[in-house]
Amino acid sequence: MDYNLKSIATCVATVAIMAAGAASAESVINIAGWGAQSGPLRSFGVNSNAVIQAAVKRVNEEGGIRLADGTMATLAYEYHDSACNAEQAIAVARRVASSDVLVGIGPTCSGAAAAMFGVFQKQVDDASDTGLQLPILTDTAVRNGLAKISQWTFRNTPNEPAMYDNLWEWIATNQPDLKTIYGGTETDQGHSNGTYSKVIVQAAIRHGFTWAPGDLEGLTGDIASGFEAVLDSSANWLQADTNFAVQARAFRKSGADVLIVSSHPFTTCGMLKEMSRQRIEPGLIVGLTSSSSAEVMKGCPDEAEGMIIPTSFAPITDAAAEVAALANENGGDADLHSAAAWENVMIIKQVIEAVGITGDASMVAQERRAIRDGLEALTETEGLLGTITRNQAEGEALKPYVFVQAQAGGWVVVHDPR
Amino acid sequence: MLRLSNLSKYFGGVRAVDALELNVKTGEIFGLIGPNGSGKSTTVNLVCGIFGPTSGSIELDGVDLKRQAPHQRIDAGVSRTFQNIRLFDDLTVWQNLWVAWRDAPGQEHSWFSNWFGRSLSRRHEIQKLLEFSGLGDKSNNLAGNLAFGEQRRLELARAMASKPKLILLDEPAAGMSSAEVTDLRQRILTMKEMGITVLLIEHVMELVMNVSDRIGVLNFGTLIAEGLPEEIQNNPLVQKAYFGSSENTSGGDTNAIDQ
Amino acid sequence: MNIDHIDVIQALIDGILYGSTYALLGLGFTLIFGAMHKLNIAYAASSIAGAYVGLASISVMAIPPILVFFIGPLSAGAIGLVIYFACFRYMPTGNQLAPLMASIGALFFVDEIIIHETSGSPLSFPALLPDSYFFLGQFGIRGDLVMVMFFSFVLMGIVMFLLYRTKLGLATRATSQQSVAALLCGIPTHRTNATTFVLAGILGGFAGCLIAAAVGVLSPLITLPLTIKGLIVTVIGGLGSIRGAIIAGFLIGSFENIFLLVRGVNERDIYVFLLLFVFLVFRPNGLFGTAIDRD
Amino acid sequence: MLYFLGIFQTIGVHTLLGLSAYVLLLTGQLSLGQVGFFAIGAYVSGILTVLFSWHIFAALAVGALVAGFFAFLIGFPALRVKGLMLVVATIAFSEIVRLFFFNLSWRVEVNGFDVGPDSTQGFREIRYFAANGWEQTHVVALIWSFVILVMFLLWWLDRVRAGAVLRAVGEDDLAAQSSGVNLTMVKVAAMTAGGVIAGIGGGLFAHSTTYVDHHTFTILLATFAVSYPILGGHKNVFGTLLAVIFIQGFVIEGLRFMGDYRNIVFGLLIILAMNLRPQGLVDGHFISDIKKKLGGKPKKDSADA
Repeated sequence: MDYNLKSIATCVATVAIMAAGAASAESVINIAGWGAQSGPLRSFGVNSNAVIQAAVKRVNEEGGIRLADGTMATLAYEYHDSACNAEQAIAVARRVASSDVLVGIGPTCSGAAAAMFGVFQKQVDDASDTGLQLPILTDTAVRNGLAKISQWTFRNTPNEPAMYDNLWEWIATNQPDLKTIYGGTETDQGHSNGTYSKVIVQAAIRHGFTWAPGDLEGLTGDIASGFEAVLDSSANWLQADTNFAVQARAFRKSGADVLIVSSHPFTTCGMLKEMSRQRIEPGLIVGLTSSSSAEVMKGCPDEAEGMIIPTSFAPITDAAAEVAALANENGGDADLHSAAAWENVMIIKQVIEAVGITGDASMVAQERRAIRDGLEALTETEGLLGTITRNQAEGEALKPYVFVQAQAGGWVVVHDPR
Repeated sequence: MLRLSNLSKYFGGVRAVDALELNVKTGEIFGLIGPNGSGKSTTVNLVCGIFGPTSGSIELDGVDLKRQAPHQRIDAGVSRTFQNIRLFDDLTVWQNLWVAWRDAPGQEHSWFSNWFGRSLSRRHEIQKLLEFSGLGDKSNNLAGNLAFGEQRRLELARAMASKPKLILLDEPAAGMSSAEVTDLRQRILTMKEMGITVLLIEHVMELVMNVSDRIGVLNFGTLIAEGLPEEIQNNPLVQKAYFGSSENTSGGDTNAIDQ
Repeated sequence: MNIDHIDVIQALIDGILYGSTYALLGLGFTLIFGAMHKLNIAYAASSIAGAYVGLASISVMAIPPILVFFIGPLSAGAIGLVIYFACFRYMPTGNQLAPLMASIGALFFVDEIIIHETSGSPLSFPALLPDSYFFLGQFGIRGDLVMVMFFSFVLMGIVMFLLYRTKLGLATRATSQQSVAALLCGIPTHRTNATTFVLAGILGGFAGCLIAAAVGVLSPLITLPLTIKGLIVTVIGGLGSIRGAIIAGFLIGSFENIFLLVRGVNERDIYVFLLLFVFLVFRPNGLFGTAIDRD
Repeated sequence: MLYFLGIFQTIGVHTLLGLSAYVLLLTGQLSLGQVGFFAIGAYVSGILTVLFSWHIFAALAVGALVAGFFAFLIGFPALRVKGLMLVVATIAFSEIVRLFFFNLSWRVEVNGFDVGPDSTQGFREIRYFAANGWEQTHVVALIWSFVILVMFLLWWLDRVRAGAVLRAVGEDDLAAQSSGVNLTMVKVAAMTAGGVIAGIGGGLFAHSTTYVDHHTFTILLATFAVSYPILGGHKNVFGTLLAVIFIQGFVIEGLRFMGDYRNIVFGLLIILAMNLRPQGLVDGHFISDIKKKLGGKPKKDSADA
């Protein structure tokens, strides 16, 4: 026993020395990712991690990242579990900020992101603000308007106002017989609720659809107009609800041509199943971006049939298909959330090479600042589905998107506006 | 001192105490006996305010206790022990008394020092009471770790810590050896000498008959006899209640609080 | 939306039918509490875990989906036994807090295992009676929930039979009322308690499967809300009262549906909790509970 | 370093939350409602600093008082229920509070930005510390001065009669009542004190995380709140602190190297701890051992649990 332990220890030490020797020969650029790897939203973190892992591997296979002096550095990353919890996300952010990591990707949950972004410096160069100074490029947390909390935080998440605007325009053109809309959302989920009541419904009104139960006060086509009236008039549920009888009946009663189910996979499936039980067959069902994932197909492939969702990811380009395959190899799924992580790693590589980084651990603060400025200077980047333009006043992205429809247990692209 | 008139307590359909009339005189030791389930413990609980009576009145020195909360009755001068010992097991012996302590008239602490003072002067007085109870060297022990007899003495001491005028002893000799009963008898007599009125509920006849000034017999919640110990001993009604009709154990619920 | 009396009656029907799933859960909580006077917080989680095991076995092995309703309860019974040994068996008798805390740990553990295995992804669960929606006049009725309701009465009957007509039930009730005395009378209290846990576990696993089948989707998101629902039902029904749990399940189900209809989902649960609060203050022993300040 | 300062903040805030449950546990009341008072403290003090630009101390004080006031009100109906019934009643209370804040939307324009609680979207940018140039060390100092103050007061409480009375009520409220203890007063006072402590903790939490929403204050956090004193043992105020360090410092942050398995181990460790030390980590033996090690004379027999 003693002997074994000793030999293992020797072996470990040798490997460590060798690894250290190898590492010192070339420089390393550290990045970090974090998101929920525990708790009910674990799939976000698992997927994000799987994609980042593949992207980092790809960068290194292609030679790594070019530093200011022209040498190549390896990209190293570590993924942390923030459990969809504000305190843990902040703890990880602080932990990462006190290491020599240059840029972070995450977190996955909007609530955790809203808290975490708050501990960052709001405006750069504001010496009186003691917030953290580390550039963040978020992949998954999609709730509206988060990146503007700090000038250090950027997001590469789908732009829902643009996507839904285009979706309704497309529906109005292609299915002119659909006139009225009605729907519901999980009100206790910030993203579902906000997107539904401030974005989706208004975009439909803008394109000539009418609210089935009758016109609502204050509801014009403008973003967020009359959102309280929309919520009051809709048939809503909560994100852990299990009984949808009353809501489905309200859907039926509304007699709307298009029904909107703005929620995450679990209740989307619950609601769709109840609708199918009550044999509600609308002209069309529109879903929330986040439900265009594999999870809906695990939960209710039959009932989701025909539902249309705009999404910023589908394996329709070679690059996108490759990322999807790589993510699967790493035990995750590439979807509209996690695929952004691939783009983020590539954006980080692009920015680092553009601004010129030494990789010197003593210059972490300056180099973080340089990368932040580089991120802010970006106007366009190449994404998996094409060019991503950026709205840097808000720190947000305008990503290309497609409309997918659930067909025979999978997502099929039905319209590609790129 | 204590006057119960027309006192009744019903649990559902069970008449645990039924139109009870009882008068305990100042300075006496009044023994209350009766078969199991005759309403003795319920009577104690009524006097202490654990239960509210269904009807009737409870007066202490002419003051109606009925509307007073249990802790206010302690202030009025009534305290008690329990049939099954109920000490604060995880507190030390002297803390058990500290919780129940009431300062003697004229020596009250201020509100603040009553609650938040460490009060060494009280410690001295409490120690005296402990010495009296034969627990002088145990003051820092946890109450739960005491021997059975010591726990009985501590409960007695705790009942005395609030400086009562009237003490209700609910079967204090239950489970005691005869030596311990003799000791208990001595303590009860000492209480009487100190001017405390005692209402003694007891099964152990050796104790009741030797220590009581007067005795009342309870059956089916009413007093069936009252008198000097010798009179009670020879009362045929009592003998019948105890031995003749033992199958009539009504009101299993009446001892609820002590189970 | 205009609400007419048809909507109200329909919501009541839906609520009562769905309430039968709460009733089943409350039954298990009350059984354990009745037997041990201790609270097993991990109960709803282990019920759902049973449903997961059932689902996993039918998707791994090529067996008919209906078997999920046998495998699920049995595995939940096994989980119940493990929880009994891990959280209750070796705890000091008088200590209420330690087993409670341990069962909280078990709740986290069970939940996290499920999450770890499924990545928290919702999974489709076989329906009990697919396409069994029928109409009674103007009112729509879910056939599968009628079935659940039927089961809840049957299980109530079985539990009552076990408790009041069998030797095991006698032992359970004796242990619950005076565990020391029961021990002295030669009743093996530990084995009795373990049996109760297994029974309650089987019951819970069955409830978990029925709930999952009623929703059609299984997700770890529902364990905490179901725990709370189960507790509310247990308390309103009266601790340890079997028929109380069943009736309270229907009551809560219909109550929340009416308030969902009338006041909307954001306020629905506020009224449910207010109802609970009113119950606790004005009828602290619940609908059918016996006074608990005996000890 | 920054990381550890952050962990100290978390530990401090959770210690306050745990101590608020500890006070109630002393009187034998197991409350899952502490998170409700915590939420009240968080929202009230956050609203005061963000919407009304109050100073942090004033905001914390008002937050604590409002939380204490609600605790006082809840104390009376809570008297009527015990044990499991109290657990469920307090769950009901904290859920009602949570749902209230879930429905609360109060948006005000301050310096050109819309701020304030925005129902489901949460209450963002409670950035008093960072915006006013507080370093992390200052925040840690602020949080810990409250922790030390509260711990000192509770430690001192165990040395005066009020503490013995609280524990007597916790052991046997009927016997305490029959020893002249005013149960209503004691239980309501404990509830109020618990509310004030949770309120301070909530205020500090909101400002240290900069964001709160109704998901923050679920039954899960309520469970954590009671877990600390139960896991730590309520013999001694330091048990709660030790339990918070164990859970927040060791199990949550310290086990990060276990990656995926961290949260699974979490539950197992709690089960294990309760089986090994059912009286809590800091039980009687632990205290007497420490006293012996410190060379002091352990009170004879007194620490034997």
